[in-house]
Amino acid sequence: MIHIPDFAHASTVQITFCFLAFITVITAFLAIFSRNPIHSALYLVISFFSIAGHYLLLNSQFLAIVHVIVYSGAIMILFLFTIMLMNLNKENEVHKPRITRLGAIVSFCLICIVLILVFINSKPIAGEYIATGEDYQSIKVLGRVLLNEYMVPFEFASILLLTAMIGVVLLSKKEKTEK
Amino acid sequence: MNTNLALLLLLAPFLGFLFNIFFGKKIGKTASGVVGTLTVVLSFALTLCFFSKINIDQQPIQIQLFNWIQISNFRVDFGFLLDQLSILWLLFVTGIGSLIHLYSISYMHDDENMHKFFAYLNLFIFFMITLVIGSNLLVLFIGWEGVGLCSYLLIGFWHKNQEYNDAAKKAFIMNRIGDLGLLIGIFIIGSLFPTLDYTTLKTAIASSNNLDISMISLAAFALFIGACGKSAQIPLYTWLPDAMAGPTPVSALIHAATMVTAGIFMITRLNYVFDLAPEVQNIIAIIGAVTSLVAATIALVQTDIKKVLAYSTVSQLGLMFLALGFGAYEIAVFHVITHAFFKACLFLGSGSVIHALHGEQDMRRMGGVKKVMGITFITFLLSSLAISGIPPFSGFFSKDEILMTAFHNNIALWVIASLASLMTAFYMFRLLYLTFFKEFRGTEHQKSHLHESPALITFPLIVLAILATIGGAISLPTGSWLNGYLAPLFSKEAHEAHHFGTTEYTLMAVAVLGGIIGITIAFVKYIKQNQVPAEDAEITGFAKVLYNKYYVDEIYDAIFVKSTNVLSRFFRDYVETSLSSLVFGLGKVTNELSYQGKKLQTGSIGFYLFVFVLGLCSIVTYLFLAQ
Amino acid sequence: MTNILNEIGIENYIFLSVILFCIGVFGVLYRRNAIIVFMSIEIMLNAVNLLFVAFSTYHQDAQGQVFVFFSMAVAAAEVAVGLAILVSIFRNLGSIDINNLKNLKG
Amino acid sequence: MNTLIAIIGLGILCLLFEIFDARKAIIPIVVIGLLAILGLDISEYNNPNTYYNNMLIVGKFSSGFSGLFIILTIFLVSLSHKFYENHQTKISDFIAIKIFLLAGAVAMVSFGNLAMFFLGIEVLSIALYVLASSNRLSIKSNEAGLKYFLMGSFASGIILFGICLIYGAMGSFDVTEISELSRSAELPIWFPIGIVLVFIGMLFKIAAVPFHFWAPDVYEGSPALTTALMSTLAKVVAVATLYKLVKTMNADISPAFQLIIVIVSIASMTVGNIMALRQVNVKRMLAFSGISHAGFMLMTLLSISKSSGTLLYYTSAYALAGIAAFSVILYVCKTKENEDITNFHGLGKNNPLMAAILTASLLSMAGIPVFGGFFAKLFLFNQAIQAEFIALVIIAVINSIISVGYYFKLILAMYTKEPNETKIPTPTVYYAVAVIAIVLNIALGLFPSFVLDLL
Amino acid sequence: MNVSLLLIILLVGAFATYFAGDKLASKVALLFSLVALGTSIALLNAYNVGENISFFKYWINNPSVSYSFTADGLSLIMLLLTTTLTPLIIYSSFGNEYKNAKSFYALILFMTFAMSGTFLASDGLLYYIFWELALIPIYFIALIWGNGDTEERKKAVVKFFIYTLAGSLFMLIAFVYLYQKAGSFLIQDLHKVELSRMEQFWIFWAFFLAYAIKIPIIPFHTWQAKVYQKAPTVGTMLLSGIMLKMGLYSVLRWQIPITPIASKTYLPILIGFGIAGVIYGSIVALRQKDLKKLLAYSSLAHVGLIAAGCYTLNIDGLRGAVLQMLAHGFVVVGLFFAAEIIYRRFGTRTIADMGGIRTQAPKFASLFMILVLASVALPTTFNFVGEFTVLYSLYQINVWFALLGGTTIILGAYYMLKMYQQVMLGETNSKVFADVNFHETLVLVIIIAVIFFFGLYPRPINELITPSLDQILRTLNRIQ
Repeated sequence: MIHIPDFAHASTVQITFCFLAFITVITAFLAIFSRNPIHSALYLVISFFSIAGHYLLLNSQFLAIVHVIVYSGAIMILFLFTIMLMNLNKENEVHKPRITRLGAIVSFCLICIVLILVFINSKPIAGEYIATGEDYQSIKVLGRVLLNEYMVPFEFASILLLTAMIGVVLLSKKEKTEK
Repeated sequence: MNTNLALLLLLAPFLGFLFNIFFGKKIGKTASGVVGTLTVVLSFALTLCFFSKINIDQQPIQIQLFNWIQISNFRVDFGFLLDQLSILWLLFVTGIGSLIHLYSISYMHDDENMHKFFAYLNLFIFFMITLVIGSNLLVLFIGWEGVGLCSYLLIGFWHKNQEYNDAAKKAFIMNRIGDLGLLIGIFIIGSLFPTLDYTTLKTAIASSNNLDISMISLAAFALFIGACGKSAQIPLYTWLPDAMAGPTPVSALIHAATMVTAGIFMITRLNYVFDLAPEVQNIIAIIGAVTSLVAATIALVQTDIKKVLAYSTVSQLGLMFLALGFGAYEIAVFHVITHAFFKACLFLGSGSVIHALHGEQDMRRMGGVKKVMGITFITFLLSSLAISGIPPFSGFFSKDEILMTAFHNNIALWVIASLASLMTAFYMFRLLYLTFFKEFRGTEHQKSHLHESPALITFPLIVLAILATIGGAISLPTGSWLNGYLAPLFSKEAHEAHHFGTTEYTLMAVAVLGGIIGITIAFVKYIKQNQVPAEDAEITGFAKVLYNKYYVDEIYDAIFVKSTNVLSRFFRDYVETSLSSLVFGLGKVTNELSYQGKKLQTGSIGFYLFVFVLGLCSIVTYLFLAQ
Repeated sequence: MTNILNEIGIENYIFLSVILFCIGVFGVLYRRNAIIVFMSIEIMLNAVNLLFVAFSTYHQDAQGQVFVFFSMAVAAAEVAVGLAILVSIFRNLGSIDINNLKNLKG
Repeated sequence: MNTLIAIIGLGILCLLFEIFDARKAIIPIVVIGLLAILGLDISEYNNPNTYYNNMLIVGKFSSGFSGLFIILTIFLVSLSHKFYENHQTKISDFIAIKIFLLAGAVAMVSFGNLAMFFLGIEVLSIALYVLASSNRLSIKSNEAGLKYFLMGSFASGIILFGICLIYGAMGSFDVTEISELSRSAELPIWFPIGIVLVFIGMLFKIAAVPFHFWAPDVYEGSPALTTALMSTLAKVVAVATLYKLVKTMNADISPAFQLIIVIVSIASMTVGNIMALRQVNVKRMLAFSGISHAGFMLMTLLSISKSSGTLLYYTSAYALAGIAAFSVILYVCKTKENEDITNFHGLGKNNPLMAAILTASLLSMAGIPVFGGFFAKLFLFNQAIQAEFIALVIIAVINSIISVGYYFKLILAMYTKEPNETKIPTPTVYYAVAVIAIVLNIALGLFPSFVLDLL
Repeated sequence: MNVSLLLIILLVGAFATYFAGDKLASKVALLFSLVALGTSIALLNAYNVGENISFFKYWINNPSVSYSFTADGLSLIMLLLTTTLTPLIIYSSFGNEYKNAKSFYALILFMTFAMSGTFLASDGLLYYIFWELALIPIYFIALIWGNGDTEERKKAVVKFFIYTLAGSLFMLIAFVYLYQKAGSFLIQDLHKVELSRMEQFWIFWAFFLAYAIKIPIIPFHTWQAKVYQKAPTVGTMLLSGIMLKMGLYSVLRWQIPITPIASKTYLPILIGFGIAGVIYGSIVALRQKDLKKLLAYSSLAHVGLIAAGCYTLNIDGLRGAVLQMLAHGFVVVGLFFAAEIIYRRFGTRTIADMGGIRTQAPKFASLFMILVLASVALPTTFNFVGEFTVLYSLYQINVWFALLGGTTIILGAYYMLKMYQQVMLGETNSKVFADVNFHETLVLVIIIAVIFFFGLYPRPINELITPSLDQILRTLNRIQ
């Protein structure tokens, strides 16, 4: 069952979790609702930072750093550049027709309710969470796993990036007109 | 030897047919006519040969050729049975056939397709022989349908005239209605006694002790329907008068002397079957009597010379069925023979007149041809006397026997038959008076060309007239050669010559008196009072009903033809289209669905994802929440 | 060392993740600005990443975190390609409103 | 494994050719290289093995399907030469992307770990997004690319979420481990939900109803060669992967899940076929036809333990017919603005051979005997009936009948209409690809055992 | 020597014809069809001396399918019908000019190939494949070389194709289902399968749908008239002369023996369908304006009777049906050819535009008359033998069936003679009608000779087919 954190007796961890969760959800919402794309992007950055906070809370520092670098540092900058490039930092977006928005809200509620209900319906995880005490998320371990066990996917991810790269070049390269 | 002779007898006309079809046009009209005639004469000669043979040893000749149709429980062979009955029939079929062929050489000489005419006539003779000498019902059926075909071809001989073609078609189809009955009869017989062979069938019936009488009655009834079709009995008689569209020799041969008697032949052939079904016999008798009366009444007022004769034929056939109905097969056969003589003679005589008048058939346009056409007149008179039942002409004997049998069995039917006889005498002499006596009423042109027919036409007339006169001799009341000759065919001891007492003589007198009364009325009306039948429009009252043949054709047309056509049109225009649109409709519905479905494909990503999410939710809900 | 989930509970992470995921879905459906739609997709991916890390802790297993790297790589690649497409559209149409993209339908 | 490495090597080689300015040689070399790789793949067929901590499982299934993918790629690459005539500078990029796409495809059918699966599907998808919008100046192509991209990423998100839940339940990404664990009774509900989410994501990829909406739009908007790739290779890859996923991870499918499959299958067939009836654009029509075929292919999931041969057969027959059809479409619409059915008018008179090939491939898709498509359907029905899904088979049959309606629309247009213009010369390569593909299709029909018994 | 030789000859012939080019195509096709005829006669001989002429080779392992061709009397007679009619049909087309003749004749031979395969196959799936294959050539023949308005023709032909395909796909399901039960598609194994009543009923109706559409039995006949009308005469001949027989043959070979209980249960209903077809077809034929459509409906009526015969499940019905199939095959080809002869001269198929031909073309008139008479089953024609036997078998079931079925005698005569009267008789037509030439005469004379020969002496056919039919009935009655 869902257990509402008992704020009166909540531990620091719990309070932090709630706080971060709140920030994450709210900023995510704001990112979607704000009419100015730049604002959206900035809200999203905050949201990503709070997710990084979650990672830290879960004690995976490396991932948190990477997350910040990749998302806030790379992806969101890319977004911002594009927005600037297209000169979209105006609040000129006409809202979708009401029926579409209604549909969006309905489907949001629906999928939310359905998924949450499914998880609520499931039997709760009984007992203590295992804690082996082993190190499993330090850079060292992660590096080992990534480059030993997950060597092939790791290499394959490079193909993915290569493909994306070629693709992007393909899409943006101006053709040399023959002759 | 017998086989070869019989085959020659059968095939001679067929070879004539083939010859005339392929070479007839090349060798010229007369030659083709001669070939056609000779082949039939050859058959006649061979028949005589067989006749003499059977008279000597009394044994029927059976010939098996080859296996034809194989049915689960019996098989049908091509085979011939030459017994007393078939040879008798052959005699007058080929005999009269030869005469009529001869007649036709002259009669049809003006027609460009004379070779075809002879080919068809030969083919007819071939099929008629097949019908008669077949050893089983299915071979009979070949002939039965074959003569129907020839009748069709010959009625529609002048095929440029669609009315004639209609008549031909009508004849064929009405015959086919009967044929269906015959087939059903054949089926029943075939499944009851697994055989169709006459001889085997006869022994099977004789030896069997638990016969399914009801089925046999049904078979007999079905066979009788077949006979009705071919022999023009109520309700299938209307084709015969229409069949007069064909050339007159055809009417004489097919529609008077031979083909129409096939029904009587068949019933006589299967007498042992009909004897087991007395109810059917009653029906036959009643139908026969009624037909004879109805046809006679119609004949009273007809003005077309051939129509009168046609109805007369129907009426006479009715009398024969009356006899059959009483089980007096030999009497029916006797009347068939005498009728063949006098009716053929009458038809040919009328043909002679028509020929002289260049195709005029309406008696109102005739009259007084006696003066130029002496031979025709005399032969016609003799035949008319024969048909009217005036002694000592042949018709008297045969008709009298029928009436006598009727009197002994059923007074009511006797009254009907007597009335019909009386009317026969009247209309025949009406015909005679209107045609041959008084002044000529036709055009001047016709009058100037009036002439006696050539010898080729008068010779058959004379022969037939003689036969019509003396033909009664074969079965005199005092001692019947015919009865003796046919005796082996019938299981029960044939109706012994009636003991001649007062009743018989009285009856005879009544019949003769009836004939004389009929003649007298005709005489008074058409000679004394010099009446001429009114023009079509002026006919009123009951006469109009009679003149229009009780409107039977119209009724049939309305009930069967029209309704079939309406049904056909309904099927064509509505059922077909709706069935078709039902199938097309499925396609249309799918197409419409497709058209509506296209609207769903809005092109909007939002909508697509909305459906995606809905799909996801419903699957998850079904799997994890609804269980 | 105790498992941090003892205090928070894996369910809460799941719920958070689900809600975040759904917000992403909502964003995709709700907005017509393609860039924001991209961002929403990023939110969805991040929701999953969060859950991966939570499960990784739950199982005390590094693989989940390794998977997050892949997921990030994928996200980066997708964004790159997506933005390239978007730029190309913007060049052609002068707008990135996905509601204008209804030429293909029916 | 070697196959995958060789493919990637070939892709990189292809890029190198660009650097050395040997564009003319790219396509021949790639075709030859792919043929060699096909040989390599065949050699792996009899050596089932796992590589790198179970990351890749090479076996009959994977090498069988890989072989099919390679053959399809050979065709598609051969067609590229003419198609990209006017984009000579980009040809190495196009070819390289296609080869990497093939690599992704091979990874997808031979994955032993969900990471490989996910990366494979992403390589495939990203390559497709690029290819779909590769005609940069065409608004339609852009729109297709964006639609595909947005929806595809959305689906990727779903798949990723599913994978995450599976991991949450199992603590592992290794399919063999997952498969073993899934037999134990105590499972958190995350696992089935995860499976279902991945399943739904894959349904999107194979364009099954109700996740199919993207397909017609994207097929129509994309350049014809990309459409050919999507409707043949991509679809086949997705189906094969879905099959493998369901098979390896969830040995016994619950009746409820079967019902879902049945419903999706029926819906795909019906919607696909009905919607195809009124289409004017041939590519769009084939997209809907592809949706209906996806429905048919889903039927294999109902008797999952023994239907891999049937699936390989069905996909081969379908894809070969598709290749043949698309090479004709490419030929016909080369100089046209769109792929409307009017462009096909009078093809029977102008170019009887091409018309005959298109007819044959459409007949194959409709399931008329002697062509591979018939046997494919037959084997499918056979197995479905064996698994006692007669109602489904009956609906499938009714759908086959409907499908004849639109396939024949095209045939009718070719044979009964008068040609709009004079004959245009046919590049030999179109002939060659079309003929070889259709001959292979007929050969499949005549010797079905050859493919059917592979797996 | 085995039956596969014949199939190979026909297939090779089809290709050879295609490659022979437009000019030679018709002659090459004729040559190959004659060779096929010769081969089938040789096969008949071999069969009669007891040689094994069947062919068996494994094809697909799983599901187990094999190239299995067996020829018993029934198959052989159908094969002979096919190979006799094909040269006739090809020869009959010599008076016409077809564009792209090589494809046209190649398709004809290919269709013959497929139909022969259907008659010979003894593996259910193989049979089904041939069954479907036969559909494709006729589709193109009708579509491309047909006559009349293109749009309407398209509609009719596509409807025909989809409709027949729809029916046969259900048969495919039935076969697949049977395969599950029997583990084999071979007919002898299918005969051994024990099916429950329910299963039999479903399978029976699945088969019925396929055959009822193909034969066609009302109310599944709606494709027929239009297609007959729109197809080129050669196509119509192939359809009516041979292809319909595929359906009837299949009833005997596949449907009845596999589902004995269902066949017996539904016997009256099926005979009712057949007889309804007889009456309905005849009545609709009465008022047709198009000669080919009229003949199509007459065909519907005749085939209804044959179907009724097939479903009587007694030896007479079966035998009669087979005889009638052969007879109808020849007669209907002759009649359609007669229609074509008129079309060649008058350029019309509308009955109202005809009439008065007999005076101009006496030879043609006679030949046509004989065909008409054969069609109405005049005794001594082949049709009579069949019709009599079938009607007798119907009588064995019920006298009413015989009576109603027998109305064909009356109605058939009515519409055929009416047609003949309107087409041939009456005042001489103002348009010139040249009498039949040598080619045309030869075709018609051969047909007529066959009709009369077997009308008088059907015994060889009887002896050939009876053992096979007995075998079918034995299989049928294996469960009492």
